[in-house]
Formats: sequence, structure tokens, C-alpha cells
Amino acid sequence: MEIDIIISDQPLDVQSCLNKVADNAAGGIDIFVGTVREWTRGRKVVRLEFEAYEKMAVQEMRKIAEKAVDEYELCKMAIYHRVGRLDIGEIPVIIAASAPHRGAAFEACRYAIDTLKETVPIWKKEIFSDGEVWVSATP
Amino acid sequence: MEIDIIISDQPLDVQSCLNKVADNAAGGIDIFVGTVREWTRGRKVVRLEFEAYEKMAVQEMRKIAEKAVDEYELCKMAIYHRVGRLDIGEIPVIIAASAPHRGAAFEACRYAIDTLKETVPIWKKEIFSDGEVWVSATP
Amino acid sequence: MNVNILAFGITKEILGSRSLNLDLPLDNGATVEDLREYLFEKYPELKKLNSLGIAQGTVYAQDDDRLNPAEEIALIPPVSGG
Amino acid sequence: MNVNILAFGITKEILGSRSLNLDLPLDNGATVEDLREYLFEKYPELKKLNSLGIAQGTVYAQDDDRLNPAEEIALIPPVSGG
Repeated sequence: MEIDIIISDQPLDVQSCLNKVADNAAGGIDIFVGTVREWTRGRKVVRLEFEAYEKMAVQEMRKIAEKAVDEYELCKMAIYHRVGRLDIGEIPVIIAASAPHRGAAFEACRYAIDTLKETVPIWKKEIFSDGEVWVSATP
Repeated sequence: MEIDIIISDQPLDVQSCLNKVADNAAGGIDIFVGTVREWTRGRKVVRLEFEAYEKMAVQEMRKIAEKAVDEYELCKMAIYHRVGRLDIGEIPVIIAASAPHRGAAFEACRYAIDTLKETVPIWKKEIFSDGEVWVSATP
Repeated sequence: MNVNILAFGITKEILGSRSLNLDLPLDNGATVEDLREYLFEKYPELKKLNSLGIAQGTVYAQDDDRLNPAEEIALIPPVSGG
Repeated sequence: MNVNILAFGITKEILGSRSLNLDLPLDNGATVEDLREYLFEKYPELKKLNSLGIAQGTVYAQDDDRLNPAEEIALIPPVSGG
């Protein structure tokens, strides 16, 4: 199967994602790994919480992967997203693209993460020691 | 240490490379993984053989990583290259870059693999069922 | 018109529930935009959001799409995955 | 001038050895370009390569750099890593 989409409340594994996109026709694989930063906009993060409208999020992630495979002539693409509580350094998202040539793999990964952040119904709450905020919700 | 350079005749491990560049200040990590393709220019590959001028290759790889860390304001960068015999699907190269923001990680990885292919003294021989060729050596 | 609404992220906190059954004072020709206006009136905090999308049947709806009470309707505040 | 040459990739096959000691008919002012010309004459197959770089002390040398027999000198045919 050329596309693999996962939303999980368990830690995401980069090696599994890589194995899913490995392909004898691929000369290059690009993998984007999001990680939880300790500081954001000058405030120290305690943890993040991700919530998804899972049924729809999986559909939107699949749309992104299908378009990427088609447009960049990929061998395979995988998009994994974590939900629930995440500590500093943990991985909210992994995107992997394999392609005969490396340029396509890079461009597809970048397209996928940029688009995921715009269209996929997943929400991130930043928890600080003195409050919390749903990211991008209000001005 | 913000830069990790390895040339090895043992299989390269993506998870180790990821662990090396993980950083609490990083919001994104990009990893490029080269893989041995089964077909190249219409010919079926039996295996590849990589040879390095190791002392100089490590220096040139370090130059690339130092320039990338500096230019793209990375947290960390790792460049691993395999030497010896590789079968289809094996990994000749892994490049990983962590950065506060994802754009820098993508651009740094791409810069690094593009430059590595131009400047690092490593040579690839493609072995086919009916012959072999040092890649790019002759017109 | 009676609809079931799912609310996520900050909208879940504003509505006080992830899932809500609403009796709307709207007739069968009501649109997505009518629902949004109704919600803005009932939950004025929603007006402070940068955007408020509405999905119907797990697909982003347009403002002039007709509401279909048989479908799952969801409030989509600004997304922030990744 | 007596120099030690390392050869990699296709140059190793052309020279028949990874490491070679050469007695060059060149004086102490000889340059990298002089060495390349000497090698082209002695191993004409080298002329068929897309390029032939020379490193001295593990650093790419320029054509007009002087040869330093105390340094490690290496033949760098077109690289193809990655």
C-alpha cells in the first residue's frame, strides 16, 4: 500500500514510518519529525495536548498524501500524528516520503507538513506553568 | 556536541541519527535517507560498492555540517555515510538537521546532501549482472 | 431543526461539551451560515475566534451549504496540528 | 621529486594500486598541474575521466599550488557519494 495514515495516542516511531515507505524504486526518503519545543514565544512549555476530530483528520491526511504521491511522483508516503499529552522532546508528527529522486521527496514532505498545519482538524493546547492556550485560536 | 559525522562499513541506523540531533530547542527535524535503488538508467543493479578517502571525507562532511549549522541556524546536524558493499534497499547516507523552525531543517538537509554529492571524496561503483561502472567517472 | 454538534479544541470549552444536541429555530432550508450565526448569538465567545469552520459529514462545509441534520456536524476552530 | 600518491575509485583501477610511490622527473618548484600532466602521460586512461582533482594534505589543491612531497597526495576522480 503506497499510503499509510495513523493517528495514535501512543509514541510515534520513526523507524516504523521509514519501513513503511521503503521501496526498491526509491533513491531517497525524506522524513520530517515534529518535536515538542521547550520554549515558545518566550514562554516555557510544561507540556502539549493534542486533540483530533479523528475520522475527519484521517481523511484530510489521506487527501494530502494522495495529492503528494500524485503531484511529486512518490513511491510511498506515510503521515503519522500523535494525540493526547506530550512532553518536551516528544514527537507530535512524522511525515515520510520516498521517491526515485531526492528533490521530490523533500518537496513532498514539505508540502505535506505545510498543508497538514492548515487543513487537518487537529488542535494543540500549550500548557505553561501559569496558564494554557489553544494555539492560533484567538488573535 | 552539535555536529556528528560518521563513516562506517556497518549498516546505518536512522533512530541513532535522530537521537543525536534531538534538542529541546528544536521544533522540527528533517532527515534525508538515501537508499539503494534496484534500477538505474534502465539497468538492474546487483549491488553498490562505496569507497571513501575517509580522512578527507570526514573533514569535508564536517565542513558541510558547520556551514549548514551556521547558515540555517540549526540546533544540530548529523551526517552518516556507509562504505563497502550495499544491497538493494540499504542505506548509503543519512543526514539529519534539527532547528527551531521546520523550514531551516528542510533547507539545511537539502543543502547538505546536494553539497555532499559534489565535494565529499566518496565513490560509488554500480555492479550490474553484466558489468560494473564507477558512477560519473567518465562521460 | 434538531442537530447534533461535535465541538473540538477551544469550541469544546466554550460550549462546555464535546457533543451537543441543539434545537435550532431554523427551518429545513437553513444553511451552514445560519447555524454559525445562531451559535455566535448563543455563545458570544465564539466570535472571538480567528475563524470558525463547520464540517458536515466529516467534510469542510461552505457557508451556503444546506444543513443536513442526518449528517455529523462539527465545529472546527483554527487548526494547529503538526 | 619523490611523492606518495593515493588513488581512489576508478583511478585506483587505472593505476593498479591504491598507494603508489612515484619518482617524478620534476624539480622542487613543480605544481599540482605538473603532476597531473605527468600522470596523464604515464596513464593515458586518466584523460578519459570527467575530471581529475588532486588533494594535498586532505585538502583540495589548486592547479598552481606547489607540490609538497611531505604531504599526503591523493587523486580525486569525480565523486559520487550519497
